[in-house]
Amino acid sequence: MSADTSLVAPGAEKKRGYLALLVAGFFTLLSGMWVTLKNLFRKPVTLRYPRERPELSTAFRSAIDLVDFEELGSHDCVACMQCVNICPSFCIQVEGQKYDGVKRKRATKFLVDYALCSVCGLCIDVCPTETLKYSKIYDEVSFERDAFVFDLLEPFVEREEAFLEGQRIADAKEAEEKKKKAEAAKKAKAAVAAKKKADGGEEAEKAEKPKAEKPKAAKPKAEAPKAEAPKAEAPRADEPKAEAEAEAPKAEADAPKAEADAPKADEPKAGKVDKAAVEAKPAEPKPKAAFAKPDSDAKAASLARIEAAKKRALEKKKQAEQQAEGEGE
Amino acid sequence: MALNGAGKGPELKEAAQPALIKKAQGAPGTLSEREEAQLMAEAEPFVRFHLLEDLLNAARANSLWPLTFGLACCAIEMMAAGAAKYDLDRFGAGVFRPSARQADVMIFAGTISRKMGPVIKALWDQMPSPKWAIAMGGCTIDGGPFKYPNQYAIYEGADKLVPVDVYIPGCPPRPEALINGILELQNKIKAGRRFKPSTHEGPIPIAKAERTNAPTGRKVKG
Amino acid sequence: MLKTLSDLVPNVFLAMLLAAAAIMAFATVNALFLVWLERKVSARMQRRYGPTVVGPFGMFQTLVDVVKLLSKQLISPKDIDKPLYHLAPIVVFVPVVLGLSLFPIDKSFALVDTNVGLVLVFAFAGMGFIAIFMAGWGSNNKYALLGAMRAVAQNIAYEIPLILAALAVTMIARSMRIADIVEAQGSFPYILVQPIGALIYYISAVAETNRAPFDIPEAESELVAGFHTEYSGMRFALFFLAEYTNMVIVSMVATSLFLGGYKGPLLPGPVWFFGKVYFLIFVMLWLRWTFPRLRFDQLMTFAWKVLIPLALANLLVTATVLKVMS
Amino acid sequence: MDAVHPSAWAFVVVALGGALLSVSLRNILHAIFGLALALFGIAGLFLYLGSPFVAAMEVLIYVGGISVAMVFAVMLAYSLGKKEGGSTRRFLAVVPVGGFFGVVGYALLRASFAVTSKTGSWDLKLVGRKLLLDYNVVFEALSVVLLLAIVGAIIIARRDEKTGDDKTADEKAASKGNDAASAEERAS
Repeated sequence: MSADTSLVAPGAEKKRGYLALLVAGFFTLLSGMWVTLKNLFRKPVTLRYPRERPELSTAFRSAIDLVDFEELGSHDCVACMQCVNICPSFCIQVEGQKYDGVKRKRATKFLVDYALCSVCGLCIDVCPTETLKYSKIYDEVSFERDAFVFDLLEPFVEREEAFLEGQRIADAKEAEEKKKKAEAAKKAKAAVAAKKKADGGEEAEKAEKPKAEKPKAAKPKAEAPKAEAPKAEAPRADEPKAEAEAEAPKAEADAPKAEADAPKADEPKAGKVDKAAVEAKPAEPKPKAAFAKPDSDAKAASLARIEAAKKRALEKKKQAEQQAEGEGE
Repeated sequence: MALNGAGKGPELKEAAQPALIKKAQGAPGTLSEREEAQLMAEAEPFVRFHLLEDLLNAARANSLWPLTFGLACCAIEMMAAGAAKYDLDRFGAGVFRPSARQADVMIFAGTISRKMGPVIKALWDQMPSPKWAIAMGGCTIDGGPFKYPNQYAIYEGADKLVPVDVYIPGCPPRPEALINGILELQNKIKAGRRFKPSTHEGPIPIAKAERTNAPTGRKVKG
Repeated sequence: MLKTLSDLVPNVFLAMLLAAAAIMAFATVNALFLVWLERKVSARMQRRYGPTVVGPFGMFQTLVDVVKLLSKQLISPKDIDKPLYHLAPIVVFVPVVLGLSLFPIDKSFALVDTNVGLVLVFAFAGMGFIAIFMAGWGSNNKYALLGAMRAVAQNIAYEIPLILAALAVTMIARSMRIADIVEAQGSFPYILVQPIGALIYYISAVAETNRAPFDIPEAESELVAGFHTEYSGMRFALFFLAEYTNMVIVSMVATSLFLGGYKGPLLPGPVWFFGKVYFLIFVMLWLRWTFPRLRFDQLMTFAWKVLIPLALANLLVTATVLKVMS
Repeated sequence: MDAVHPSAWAFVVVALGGALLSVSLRNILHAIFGLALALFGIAGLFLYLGSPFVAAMEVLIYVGGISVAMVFAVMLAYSLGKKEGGSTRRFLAVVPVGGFFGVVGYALLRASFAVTSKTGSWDLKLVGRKLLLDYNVVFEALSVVLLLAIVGAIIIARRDEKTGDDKTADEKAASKGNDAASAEERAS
């Protein structure tokens, strides 16, 4: 009987006979079985995920995040829009504002839709202030399709005011130093100019005080509707045109559409309230007493904060305009 | 609100916020009214046997057999999740069944092209109920990087085809994310909750704490 | 002397009921255990953990799976051959139940004792193909039909060396009664006398149960799930149950023919018997998680060109030696 | 005559029912499965008559082997699931079937049945001895017939090694004739 050709490589069957082939094949099978038997008694390599967490490589990429710079005490997004422009997935939305007394522009809104993002990293490459980085989110999951729009400014909202304050002072100092240098160069003219500027700086600081009160007044306003309606309802009831669209995009819906949805929305809301309450707690511990709220609904709170910050910003802008007008006169 | 302009035309702004557009149009996902009604009826049965139902739900939750079914790159991560390092089988979800008749959960792992759509729908219809769907990766949530105005090639999200229970973002998500998704689905099943058509209530982030407590931490200084 | 259940229980019908209940219970528990074992063994061989969540070491994982399968929707596809489709999961179970009852698990006990037990086992095993074919044909699915045809072709091919290998043993033992064969293996098991026969038998048995590396009837890369592609829920579970019980049956035959059945020092008979059976099953799992699937032509080549000639030669040599020695 | 045990009647019912199914069903595959059922019932009858070996062989060879082989033959040769049935042909079939039954019935009525099975130990050894000593020639002749059948089947099914096609000798002859005919046509 000739050797079976289909079981072996061509050429091999010419050297060996039928039985020799069989025996050789049998021993190769045994060697294979020896490998699996050895592994049967070795320790598994499994990472028991929910209990053990992976050590992520430094090259690991996930959704982008804002860098927290130590010397600034905050992020350094100047809302230059370069990341928005370069993003191939249209997943970034940024808005910024120029604050009075602060030299650089400042982001007032930074949204990333992680569901659209393909982690290409172009935004990080293009960022002029290097305030973008990859985050280490790796196991985010949701029952809802729209849960992956991250508000990157959220952790910075509380510190925003302090940062602005500091920045204002720093900028003023810088300006002063500049002026001093200018003074040293040109004494006669410099004296007049420095006085003028100093006045201006004082005025700005004076204006700060009444301003600081305003947000506090605004806050209860934001809270009032939230007390009645559960969670996500808050921004909608609050101000339909608000920037809160980031968190609850529904708010932008046309009035009739919102009404049409209302009956449908009723039912599941009841189910979601408890979940929202449960999840809100670990979400973000609030260190600042001024922003600590009786209601621990973090999302609504942050919305209200953004709201308040925006109002403040608006008022400042108006004041700045008025000042400019006054100066112009 | 006269904030500084976004620097882009309105059409790009719209593209940047597809969720907003969808909301504004009140897009009801994918389900026909009949399907919706059927699902609602399933969600609230006429008579309840609580103990039995809890038992069955626990059994179903711990025996989620996925369909061997990969669409694109995310499928590689799905395979990795079943392999030695991550081992989906620990949770009883490692029995990848080749036949839709024997599967419980469909993991959408990859871009859903227009051509694949009918096939997916057929496979989904072949699965015996109760069945669940997991959308894995950005493409299956809402189109991901392939989504742009006037695109013609893909379905913008798995929920255009079937009711999705759990969404896992990422491009692609790590195997841990898939395991987390399976665990969340188990919680959902154990709680006796069925899919209900999206009500556009707004985002409910589940793993927000996870995000802030990521291993390397968020507090990078310098 | 060997006792059967009808000797112990006076009423014949009571004995039948008892036997049926015992076999069903054994088949079910055994399948639950084996599936768990398979998942654990495969996991450890791949250096994973396998099921860990449900019960200690995940032991109740398969129980949970069965409860789930029980509660799943039973789908009857369109244009199926209704009688065949619905009958197949039941018919596949009949030979399994019949076959299980024939083995002496101790020196003094077997459920049923007949002087042609060995032939009966193979006869019942042969009936299993019909059920597989009914399933494949009745499903009105090309993959199911292809899987069924492969299964039947493979089973016919491998039944020949299987029976030839067993025949050599019956020639030595001069009986087809399983208890006699076990008794005839005095101080040493027949695997020492018939090593090649034992090997041929075992390889053919693995092929008979449609398990890897001979699992081409349900090769998922080509045939979806083979003949049970269209079966969901409990019907599918019945096929699964039959497959795992078939593993036990072929292992029981191997134990009785080649490993000395219930014989062994110190420990009681049933312990030795089931110990040997489960060792053989473990080897089957081991094979499955080591070797890749054969191609169909390789499978057929191996049966017709390797196993059958070898088995015939083995039979001839055995007969000659017996004639010379006697 | 002894009283027949109810289990024997059960087997009779199974055998007759299976036979009835196998001749009455339109779907040829159903008919084959009915035949398997009938054979199973006959095996049960053998068991009842005290010959478990023959019963086991009946199941092993006929139920497990022959009926499966028939299924295969049908699948390979028949257009699947085709339902056959011309009413005129069925009436034509009455003639040979009636003739066959007549002959068999006549033989049955004429034969005298002596109960031999219950006397001795009709077990495996006896069967073997009878087959290989008393009826040796018949046994071997049957084997030769089967061998011839197998060889014939192989010849019919074999590919032509030179041309590699599946044509049998007859078909080849036919095609040769066609070729010749076409050659003639071309010539003219």
